[in-house]
Amino acid sequence: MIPLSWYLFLSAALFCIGLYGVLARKNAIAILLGVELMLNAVNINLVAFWRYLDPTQMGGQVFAIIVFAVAAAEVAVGLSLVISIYRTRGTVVADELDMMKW
Amino acid sequence: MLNPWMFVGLFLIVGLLIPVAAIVLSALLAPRKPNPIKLSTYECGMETVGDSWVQFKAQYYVFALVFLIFDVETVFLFPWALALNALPFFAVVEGIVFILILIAGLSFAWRKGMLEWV
Amino acid sequence: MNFWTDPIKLAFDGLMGLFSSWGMAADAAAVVINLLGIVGLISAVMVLDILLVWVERKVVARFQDRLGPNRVGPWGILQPFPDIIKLILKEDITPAGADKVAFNLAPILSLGSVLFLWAVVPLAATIYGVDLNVGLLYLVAAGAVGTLSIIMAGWSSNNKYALVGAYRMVANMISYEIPMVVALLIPTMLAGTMSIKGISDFQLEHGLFFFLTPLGALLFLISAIAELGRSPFDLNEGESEIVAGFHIEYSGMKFGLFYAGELLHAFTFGAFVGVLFFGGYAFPLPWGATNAFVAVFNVLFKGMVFYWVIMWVKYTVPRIRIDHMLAFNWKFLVPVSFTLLMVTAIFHSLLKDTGFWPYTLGMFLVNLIFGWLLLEMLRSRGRAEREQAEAPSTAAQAAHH
Amino acid sequence: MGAQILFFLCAALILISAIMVVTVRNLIHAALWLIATLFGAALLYASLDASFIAVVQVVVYIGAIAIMFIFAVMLTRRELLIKTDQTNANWPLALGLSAVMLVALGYVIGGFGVTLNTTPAAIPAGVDPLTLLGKALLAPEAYVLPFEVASVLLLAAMVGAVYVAMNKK
Repeated sequence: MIPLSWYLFLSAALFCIGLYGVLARKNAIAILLGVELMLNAVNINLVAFWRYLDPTQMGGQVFAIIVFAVAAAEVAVGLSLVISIYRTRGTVVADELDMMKW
Repeated sequence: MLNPWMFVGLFLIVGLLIPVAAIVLSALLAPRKPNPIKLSTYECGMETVGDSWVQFKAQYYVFALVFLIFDVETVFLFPWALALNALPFFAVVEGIVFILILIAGLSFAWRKGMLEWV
Repeated sequence: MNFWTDPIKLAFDGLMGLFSSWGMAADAAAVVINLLGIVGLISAVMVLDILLVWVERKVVARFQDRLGPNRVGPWGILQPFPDIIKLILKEDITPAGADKVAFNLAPILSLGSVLFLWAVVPLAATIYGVDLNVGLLYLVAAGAVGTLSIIMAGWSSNNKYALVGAYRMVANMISYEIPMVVALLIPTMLAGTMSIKGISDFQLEHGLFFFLTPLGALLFLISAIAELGRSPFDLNEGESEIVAGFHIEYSGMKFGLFYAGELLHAFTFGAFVGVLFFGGYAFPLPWGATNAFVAVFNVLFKGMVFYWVIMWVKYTVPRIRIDHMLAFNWKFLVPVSFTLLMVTAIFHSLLKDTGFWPYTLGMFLVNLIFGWLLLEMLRSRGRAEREQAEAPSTAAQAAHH
Repeated sequence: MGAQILFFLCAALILISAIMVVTVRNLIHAALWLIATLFGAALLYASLDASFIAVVQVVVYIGAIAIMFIFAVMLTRRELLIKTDQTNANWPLALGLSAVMLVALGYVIGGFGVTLNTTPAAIPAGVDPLTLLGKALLAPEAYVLPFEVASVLLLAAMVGAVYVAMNKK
């Protein structure tokens, strides 16, 4: 059978890939894609723990569902911000958005 | 019997392989004589101007946004509908509160004129 | 174990015996037999699909006072076969500048997303692909794959018309997904299960869901038509503005896959209306509950009936404009569907313990009153708008005289 | 054995497509690779008997979130035409940080050692996790508050997003 730690390693790897995407990407939309990967890593953890610890306690699945809601909210607001910025500044490169330096 | 999800997995594989087989069969049997005119983009005989990345109406995006929120919320209603028979009437009230919050969002979007196609 | 009640089990046991006599492990044999079953089911569905091409052409011809295909075979029923041979032998053109992988993947996913649905259709008490406990959401998930295939096709074609067509189609599909999901919530609530087979079986004992929620069935049918992108919601293929829509650059077999997918999708949704709201496999012929062959006939018959209804709508109603399409969904269907869901939830909880007749009649009555109120509201609203529209012109006329 | 092969296939699908998401240049391709990642995760959930989470993953992520991403990329298309690098100047630092993070997480998880289960817990006969989920989401002593708050969160997100996206100078 598959030990629980395999799922944890998988989710850790996915989280780190997402982190790299968030830190290294120029485009704001690509940064949001990285955030999605990180949220999914969290969900894999939650579901694996639910299954391996006590499937009659639904906490893991409920939290996974809340993460879906958070991901949807994050995408909705994040992408709207990106589009709004694109309209006013004509760019979605995160590095060029430095108006609030001080 | 097989685990239902194993069955679904097999079904997905076969369901994708059949269209692939159709395309492969066609690729093996059909002629292939490309030329630049044939491969050009079909735009009613006009010369194609620029690339196809036309800027489309932001309204599509706004509708997708409203859809995203509603999709997530209606999907959350499935466990509610499922467990309704086994729960007291209070559960119905909880679900209705949930739906009313949803409808409040819809009426906000309506008021703001987001649902207009301008 | 009877041949008439459970032919699948009989075939399964027979093959199992055969394979184990060859020395195959039981697990591996089960997988192989299931695989054979899947291939059999999908092949049957594809044969049905080929037949649908003929049905569609023949019916549209009758609607338009033509004869339709009538040369190849009796009543032209063999016409689809030359069509298929033609599609296979046609040159397949991938336009320059297309994104090759996405371009080729799109038609595969498009037909695949429809074929996936047949995994959960209960054809009889004993003949079904799989009894998923989240069957209804699986249906919605397969629809999501279909949406994805359309946006992939539109984007990868490198054609402005294709892109615009894909946007319209996707806006249409995602908008009408909301009322469809709500319409699916109602049978879930009534039966207390999301499994499609469970809902089908439930109606065997408790009566057709059509009588409990006629408006829900209507809502599902309307949003299914929209989801299919069929007229009056076929904005993706306005010939005068965007030519053929998202599949404009597809030719040969790939176009054929989109076409086959669309027809099969319509029939499949027809079958789902039958299964979810009209008693599954045991209606209209009640022997369907025990006889597997009658049951399959029942399901396919109802699928054909509702497919015919969808075609009837398609060839009668003109195309609507995109702003009307979106307004009809978001300003009418979505609020109505949520209100209907709340009303159904309240009355279902109040009435469910009152016995069969009070429950059924009560639910039906509630739906009737709801529908009547809705029509009254629409009528008064329509009158108000008409008066508003006519008022300035009459004033202007009066001033003129 | 079969379950392990399945796990490795899913893991390979998830990780390879995740790497493509963060490295590929064309953002539409990145979004399509994201869909592959999410689908792999859905397969994983299905193999963990979390049917509801698996289908919701497909419906919400692939059917809605991925579509939103593709729409947003198309709206901001000018950036796509730039054929320059899509990574910023800090990418080696980011890579190093992620690698350190991975090693640290791996160390922590490895440190759990024997305290982690090696086999899934048994689901008691006659218990349907799906019904339990519905009851847990609605029971006042369990998760009814998060359930309603999620609805309010989504409402707030919609109001905010609409306000930001619609604002016309």
